[in-house]
Amino acid sequence: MTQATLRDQAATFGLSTEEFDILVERIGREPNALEAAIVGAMWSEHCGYKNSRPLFKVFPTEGPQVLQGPGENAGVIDIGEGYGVAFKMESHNHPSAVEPVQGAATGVGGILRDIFAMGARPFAVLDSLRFGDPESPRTRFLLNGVVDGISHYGNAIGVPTVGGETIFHPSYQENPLVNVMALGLLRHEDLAKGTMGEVGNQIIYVGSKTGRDGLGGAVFSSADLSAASQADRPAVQVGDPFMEKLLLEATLEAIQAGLVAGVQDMGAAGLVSSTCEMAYRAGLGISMNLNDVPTRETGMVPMELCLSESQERMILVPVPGKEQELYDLLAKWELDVVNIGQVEDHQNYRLIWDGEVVCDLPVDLLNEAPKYTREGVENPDIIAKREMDLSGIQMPNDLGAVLTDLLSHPTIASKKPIFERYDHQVMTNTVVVPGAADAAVMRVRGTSIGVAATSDCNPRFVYLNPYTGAAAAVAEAARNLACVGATPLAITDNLNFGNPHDLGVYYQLQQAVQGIADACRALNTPVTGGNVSLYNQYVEGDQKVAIHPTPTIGMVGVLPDVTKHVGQQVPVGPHSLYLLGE
Amino acid sequence: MPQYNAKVYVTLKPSILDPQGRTVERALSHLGQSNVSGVRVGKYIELQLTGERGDVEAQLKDMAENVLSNPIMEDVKWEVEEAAQ
Amino acid sequence: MPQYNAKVYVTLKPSILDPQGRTVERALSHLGQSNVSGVRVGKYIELQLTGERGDVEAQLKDMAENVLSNPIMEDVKWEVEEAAQ
Amino acid sequence: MKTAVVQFPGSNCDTDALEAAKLLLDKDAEFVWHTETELPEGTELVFIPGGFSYGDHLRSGAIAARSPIMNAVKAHAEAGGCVLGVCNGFQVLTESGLLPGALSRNRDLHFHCAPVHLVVENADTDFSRAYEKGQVIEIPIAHGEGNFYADAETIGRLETEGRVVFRYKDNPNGSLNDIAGIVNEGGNVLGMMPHPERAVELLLGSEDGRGVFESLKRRK
Ligand SMILES: Nc1ncnc2c1ncn2[C@@H]1O[C@H](COP(=O)(O)OP(=O)(O)O)[C@@H](O)[C@H]1O
Repeated sequence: MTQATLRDQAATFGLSTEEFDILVERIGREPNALEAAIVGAMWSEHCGYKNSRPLFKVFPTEGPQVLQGPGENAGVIDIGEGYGVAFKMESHNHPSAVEPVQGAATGVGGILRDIFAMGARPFAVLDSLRFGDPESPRTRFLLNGVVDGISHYGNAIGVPTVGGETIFHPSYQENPLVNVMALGLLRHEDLAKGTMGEVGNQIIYVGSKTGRDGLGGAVFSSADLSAASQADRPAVQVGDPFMEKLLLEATLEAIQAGLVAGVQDMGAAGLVSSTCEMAYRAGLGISMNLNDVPTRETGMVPMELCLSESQERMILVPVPGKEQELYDLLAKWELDVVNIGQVEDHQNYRLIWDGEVVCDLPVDLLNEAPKYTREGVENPDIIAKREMDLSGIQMPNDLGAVLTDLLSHPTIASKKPIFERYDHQVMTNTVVVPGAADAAVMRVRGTSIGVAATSDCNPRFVYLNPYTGAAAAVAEAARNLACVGATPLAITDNLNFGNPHDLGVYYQLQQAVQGIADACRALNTPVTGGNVSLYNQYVEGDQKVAIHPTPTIGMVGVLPDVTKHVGQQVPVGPHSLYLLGE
Repeated sequence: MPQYNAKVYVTLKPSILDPQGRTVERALSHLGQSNVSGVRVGKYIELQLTGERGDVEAQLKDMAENVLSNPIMEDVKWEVEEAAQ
Repeated sequence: MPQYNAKVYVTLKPSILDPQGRTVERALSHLGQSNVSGVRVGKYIELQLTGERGDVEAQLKDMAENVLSNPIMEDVKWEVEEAAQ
Repeated sequence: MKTAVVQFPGSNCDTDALEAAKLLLDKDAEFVWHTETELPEGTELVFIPGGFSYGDHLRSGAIAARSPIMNAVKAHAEAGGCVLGVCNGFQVLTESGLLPGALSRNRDLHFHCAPVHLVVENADTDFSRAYEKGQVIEIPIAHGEGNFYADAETIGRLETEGRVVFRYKDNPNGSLNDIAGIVNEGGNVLGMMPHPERAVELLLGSEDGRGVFESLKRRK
């Protein structure tokens, strides 16, 4: 490919021609194709948050309870007695739409790696799901597959799935939402960071070998979901909870033994994004030899090695002088361990292939995607719906029938057929199980502390009024925690929206973020992290239709005395009922 | 109407990770079978069909490719033969 | 040393209920394929072995009967052929 | 009662098993890794915990049953020592031949996690003496492959010899004769799909699993 056509083909790397020009200007030369692809991946919405990050400035992120705010693999809060909880939520919407079982399974795997990369032992998972028409065969196929995938992965790795939500609405018919939240427990002193540390440190690759799976997934999950994703079919990543369990035990053991200076999982945009981010946090350059990356298939080329999203892989940076100890520990768990590079005294991201430098780009450039802000405009159709005059609607005669209709709607009906397929008790800490209340409660063994968690969002409300709807999601989460007896501490969010270039969608995103921020300020629950999933839309006729805006809120709270938890069943005996609030 | 026995073999595409095959291979090597490699675990489905040969063959192809296997991840082969009466 | 490709077919014994087969059969019949019956879902394992033919055959028999299948519930068959160089 | 909890790669109820054993049997209970060839000195109870050893690949329990530690477990059982296999542990015991039969996929092909009611069929074993015969207890299950199968002759023997220790009141998985837990001929090896170690603290919902451990304690 000549340089002239590289610019023409910028879109295939996920870059606009304007972005390509910015790249050329900033490095003072034409990039090669590998460099363009790496920049494309790092500047994608998934890694670079180019459309969303500017909005996040309004989030409150601090508080005495916050041990780690946004910017790391997961946020961490203090729950007392020297313990912290790491927690985060992440989406796997587009992979689940293509292959629900593996899409959802790898979603669980990815979020769990984010948690144990913080040095925390995962101890609970919640899944927040959105599907289309419950009667349609496609919904049944997706729902069954997603639940299979989550249970397959979570049950096998031995982390209980303790709660979630399942909501049906036609706007998700083609584009389901699969948001998974995980919580992990750690001692304060074991808190690990995703950094390269200092000059001279080794960069260690550990876990599964690299294959061609999920290739370009970072770009894929930020692009429209359309007929093209049929052609993307080989881009399916297969999860292996058994391998992840080994990786989890080995990583935690290494962190607790003080052998690890930095750690991060390889998620979206694989090897590149994890090592780029770690270098950025350290403010240093690195150099890696791609020939040393363990491969599962023959003939893999640098582009594939860099961007593959093969699952169950991590980057570890050993504490200097403890390299051998770390190798030995990892070998006991039968994991592939390879030194693929080192931290160097410059500011560049350098990759070597067959002895040649094939990528040499400033670390800052990769991690500082161009940011876009727009002025959102509310869609007039939605204004009309919100302001519709309801006074003309007749009160139904038979309210009893309305009640039974409501109760039998799949969104409201019992979710037992779902949560019974999840092991919600493994680890023997689950005090309040799914179905017993609107939030789950886990005890912290050896203490009197309980940790409560919930995930919430009513997308119809957000659709009609994104500011109030998103604020209401935070408030609902806080009420759910209060109802089990917990004090809310902090939130993570998962912003599932349509195409941000659509000004109506951008408006929803802007308003929802402000709503979350204001509610979190009022409730003193800072935002410790989150995830953004844009381009959730589908083609209807010749139109692209966005899903209902869905800012899922994951909230964590604490009960100093877990024995004081409350459930929602009406106890036997004569009791009075009170209504609180307006 | 004639009856046919069909056999369908479903395997993961070569580029797709086969965690099961990998685990079995490692386990075999721990059991001392270190000359074993390339273990891949797939599905083997047997079924019967009634109908005319041509129809049955077309139907089997369709079922094998669209129901019994997942074209995103799997390859599929099949055989059909008339059942002994 | 010569290399062999082996194929192992593991099926549930006929006397044992196969819930997976039944589910597939029901799904097919919902899709209008009502001339399908007797669906049984088993395993199809591919692997490579190196060694002398006689040894490899004995080893495969042992693995197939004692590791790759469970004689309480399953029947097993296998084939082995020399790999093309 | 000196307890060793066997850990395979992929075991995930190992800590739960150890904690229950520490609480009710032996505060020095310890783990033993699958590559060991001997049990810890003085082991009286071997506890094979639940989980997904080797990812449940091939067949649940199949690969674990062939690991080095299992020779020591067999020798322990042959010498009359107690072995308790729960869930995946039960699967390992059938795969290794310490217990008859096999566990296959639940009849509805789904994993189930729920409290279930069990009838104590035989209250005269080392694992069930603390219960009454016919007593109904509530213990959680969490499995996808708990459908017990054995040929008719074996089932007949299990029944006539009183080796069915626990039976489901409401069969969740299709097990023949609603079998939830059985012992070997010697009565010193028990396999059960429900998780007694998950039912030893009221805080977590039920204490009905304590009886299994209390029975073992009485054996001494
Ligand atoms: N996908 C899911 N995974 C796990 N638990 C779920 C899921 N969906 C719902 N639940 C659980 O079911 C119970 C009821 O949930 P939900 O119907 O959302 O209640 P509500 O609408 O009253 O908040 C809760 O305990 C919740 O955690």
